[in-house]
Amino acid sequence: MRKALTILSLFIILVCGIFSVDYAYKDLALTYDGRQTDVVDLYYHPDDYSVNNASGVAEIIVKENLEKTKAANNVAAVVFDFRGFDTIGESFILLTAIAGAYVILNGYRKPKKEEDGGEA
Amino acid sequence: MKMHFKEGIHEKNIIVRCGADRILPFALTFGLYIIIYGTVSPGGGFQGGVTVASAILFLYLAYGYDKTTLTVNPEVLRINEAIGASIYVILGLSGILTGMNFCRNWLFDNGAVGDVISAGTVTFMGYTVGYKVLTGVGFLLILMLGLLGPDSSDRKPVKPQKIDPAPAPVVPGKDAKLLSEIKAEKSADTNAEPAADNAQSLEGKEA
Amino acid sequence: MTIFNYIACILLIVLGLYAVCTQKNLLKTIIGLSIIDYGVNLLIVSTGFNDGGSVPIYQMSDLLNGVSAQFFVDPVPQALTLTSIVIGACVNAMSLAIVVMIKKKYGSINVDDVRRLRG
Amino acid sequence: MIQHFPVLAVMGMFLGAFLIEIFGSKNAAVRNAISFITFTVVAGLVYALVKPIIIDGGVIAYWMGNWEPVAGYAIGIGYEVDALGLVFAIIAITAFWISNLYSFGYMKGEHHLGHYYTLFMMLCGSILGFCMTGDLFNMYIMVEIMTFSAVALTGFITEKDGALEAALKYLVLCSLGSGFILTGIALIYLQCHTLNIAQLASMLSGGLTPTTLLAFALTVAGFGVKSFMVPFHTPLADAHAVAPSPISMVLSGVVTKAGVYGMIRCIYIMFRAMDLTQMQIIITAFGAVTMFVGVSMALAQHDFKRLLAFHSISQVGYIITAAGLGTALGLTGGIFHAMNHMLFKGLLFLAAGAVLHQTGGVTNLDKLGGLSKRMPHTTVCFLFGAAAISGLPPFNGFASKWLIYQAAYTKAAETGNFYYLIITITALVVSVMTLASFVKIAQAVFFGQLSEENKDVKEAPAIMLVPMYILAALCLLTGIFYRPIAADFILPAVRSAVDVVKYIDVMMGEGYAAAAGVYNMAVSNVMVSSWSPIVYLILFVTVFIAAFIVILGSKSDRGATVEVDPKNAMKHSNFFSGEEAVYSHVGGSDMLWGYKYDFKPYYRVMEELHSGRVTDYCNMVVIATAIIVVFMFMFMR
Repeated sequence: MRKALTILSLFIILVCGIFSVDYAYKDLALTYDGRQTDVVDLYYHPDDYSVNNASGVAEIIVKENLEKTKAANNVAAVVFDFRGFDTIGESFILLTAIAGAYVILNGYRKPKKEEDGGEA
Repeated sequence: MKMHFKEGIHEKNIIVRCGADRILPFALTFGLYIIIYGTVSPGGGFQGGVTVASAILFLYLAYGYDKTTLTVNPEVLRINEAIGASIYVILGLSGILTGMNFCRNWLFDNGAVGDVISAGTVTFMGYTVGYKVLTGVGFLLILMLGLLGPDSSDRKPVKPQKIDPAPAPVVPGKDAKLLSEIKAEKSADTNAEPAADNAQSLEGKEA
Repeated sequence: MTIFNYIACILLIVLGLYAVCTQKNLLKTIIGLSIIDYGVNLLIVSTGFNDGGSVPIYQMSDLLNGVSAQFFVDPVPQALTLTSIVIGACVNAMSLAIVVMIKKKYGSINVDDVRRLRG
Repeated sequence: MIQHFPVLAVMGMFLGAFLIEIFGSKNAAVRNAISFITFTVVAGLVYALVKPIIIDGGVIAYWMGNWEPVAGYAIGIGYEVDALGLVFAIIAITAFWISNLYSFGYMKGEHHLGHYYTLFMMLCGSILGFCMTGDLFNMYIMVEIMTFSAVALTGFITEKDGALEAALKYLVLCSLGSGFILTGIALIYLQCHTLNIAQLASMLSGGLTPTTLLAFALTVAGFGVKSFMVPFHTPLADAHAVAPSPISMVLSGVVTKAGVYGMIRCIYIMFRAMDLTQMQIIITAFGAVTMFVGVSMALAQHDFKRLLAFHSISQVGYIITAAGLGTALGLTGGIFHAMNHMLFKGLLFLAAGAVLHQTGGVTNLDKLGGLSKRMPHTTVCFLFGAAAISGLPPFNGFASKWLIYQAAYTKAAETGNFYYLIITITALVVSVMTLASFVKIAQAVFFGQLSEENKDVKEAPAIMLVPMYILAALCLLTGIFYRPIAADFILPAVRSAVDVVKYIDVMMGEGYAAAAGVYNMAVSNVMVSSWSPIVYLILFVTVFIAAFIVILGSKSDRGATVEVDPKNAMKHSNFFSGEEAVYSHVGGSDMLWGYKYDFKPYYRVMEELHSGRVTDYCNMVVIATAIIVVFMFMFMR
């Protein structure tokens, strides 16, 4: 009974998911359609490209990155500057997880020299 | 299902040790390169940090757990991770100190595009994250490697570990007693370990 | 081509849910969680895909020669994926730590044995 | 300067956590000083925001790194603190401040205490950040920090039986929830190409496409997992039973509220779906089921803290129901109840922790009893909390529950829908059952017979009593002055939850919402809490039923014939004939056994559902998610 319900639910999620991503693929615009933006041209003539009719966040970021952050790597610019606050949170997650693992494992195993090493 | 985490590394193998010796400098250099050139090429703090931290794995494979922990003090790693995180926060706060908002890239105008430090705080944040991740992941690796058993050179006979079997599932019968009541009775004994005694002994351990 | 990407994402997510829901071994439960995570990561990366785009990095050789007519793919989902990957690794680290300790304490990692709290 | 306060509060909390990690792992005094100073400073920063935001009705928009919107797109991460977020942040920081004070006494002598405070402060900082952020992905990150630190703190005392198991269940279920939320975020980005909540609110207004429908369903399910509504509630009950008491307090008082806050933010502001009848029905249905299942499971429990855990699930059900009604009055009741629940449930958990701490780890109700003679202060505090949670008049629980009943009843009267009447009656019945359950606890723990082992239990130390008395005083004060608090503190939050246009305009620039064609929801604006006689009558009947059940329960206990074991017959006989009286402890937890006997089929099903297996719980999550998805796809298109 429970198993059948679970399989049914998974099937429902699968069907609904495929339905919605199918819609997304067919009917939605690309999140960033860069075909009008030749990046070398953008590098030399940034003023030719206006951001006023942007179709998304990414277009503005790509067009404004060079003047505003001067980072050649757009992903690094997004990670550390445009969305730098997320990266702060991300590194905090790492610290939290490590502290949590430390607590749960009851500390790391001491090397043999200190004699009482024992259980981890 | 059998789990082998009672057995540690066999450290006698000279091929592994020589290989690790040769690969280790390259791994470190490559990781540091990924961190340092994060703003101009693929990569960045996280990726490079993890690559550098993999040095711990090489050390472990070649020399075993004890020598690894003697080489790289886990306590130092743990504290340095928090220091790295603090530096990141302070870099963010420096934006406020210069009169802008938090996380402001107030240094961005120093150099041409393509220079390593052209991107201002982006670069330094990348380095900080790299530092934080290499210490953090290194510490995590030591933490996890510590679960493996003692190294093969000085392995003692492993005592059979005491297994505390879980209570068998109880099928509710016809009597009025609910499952939770039975459970409560069973867990009552295990629940009642005195916290005070525990605390005393643990206090000693901490200090 | 990316429609297969999207469908694969949903399939991976559902597969992970299936593993979490049916597997009795706690390690397999964690593997299921990881599979869900990979599915979501694939979904996010596919979001920014654009046929023919290059990596969103200014390549110095191209810039100095000033020739190539290339365009970037969306950099934002890549940044999000980086974050998401780290989170997935953290989930793995913590859950594996817990499972190791459960194995030590309970002597088993079968879900039927790890059920002292119930009712 | 004031606009920096939110980010300074969050980052100050994290910085304090790192300082403890660096300096405080050895020295207890340094550790306690750092944590106390950090919590006090951050609380000051948060309270300083009350003046500009709640009293003056402003909204602080703060762009990280000065990345202000370009061409109508929010390219950076923004903090947006409106009254709704600030009220939840104040709830959080108050609970954490008190819990931190209590931890000094309670956690003394545990090992790895440096990490305890680090994780504790990470939890606090993440919840503050969660309440103040205006960015969807940042919200997800904060949820993740919250999950990890909560998991680690749940399993903190690893020696305790079942701690690791509870932590694992918590982690697995919450990771599923996070996965749902992240999938929803990816789908929303696919549709809208942005991640700012204010901008999404303006973009999602023009009806839902299949993509955003799935995203909506998954986000609601994900935040449902985070708020532990039934059927996602199972890990919470386990976690409370094994976590240290200060952690139980913040888990039930703040972490579940964070989930509710995420849900309100998502439904009211981001998708603006709360004026749809279908949405109201599904949310109130989940809320009502949560209320009922929580309290009925609580009646059958034998563990002090596990019982309280089921009560906190039940009270979260109240909040979800109230928020799901979609009226201003309902939301007022819901947020007010969220605040009150933090106060009284925190008080109850702290009292339970004091009992646990002083008796050496006993939480089984059968083993306790008669502690009022030994721990009078704890007993007084507990009775305050019990009266508040059961909704007795001078306390705060009464005020907020009253608002919720009234909102549900008004909704039923307005729409003429029989369904809302059922919701009202469920809420009343649940309140009665709550009272019955607390009579049972009071009898089993504080009154009744003092057991042999607890003969020389002492009163809890002052450092633990002070937080309890603070909370007890707050319970009484918010109950007496409920009207100004509801009108001046909660009502601005409700207004900001309903006023989407202002939320968008502050963040994205004046006139943005009008350009996008966003209007405010049609939410009925009945705000005056009047004393309707019919509702009063219902309350009277309820109290009568409560008294009846209590009397019945206690009578049946006393009048039951006991099968006497021949070996022990001596001590039950009237004449001891020179024999010394043998001590036998009478457990107090079976006071309601008659009720349980009558509802045996129901409890058998519940036992099946709460089987303790992770897989079964995951099945429940998946099935409930599928129900939400199907509901959305069928009725919301």
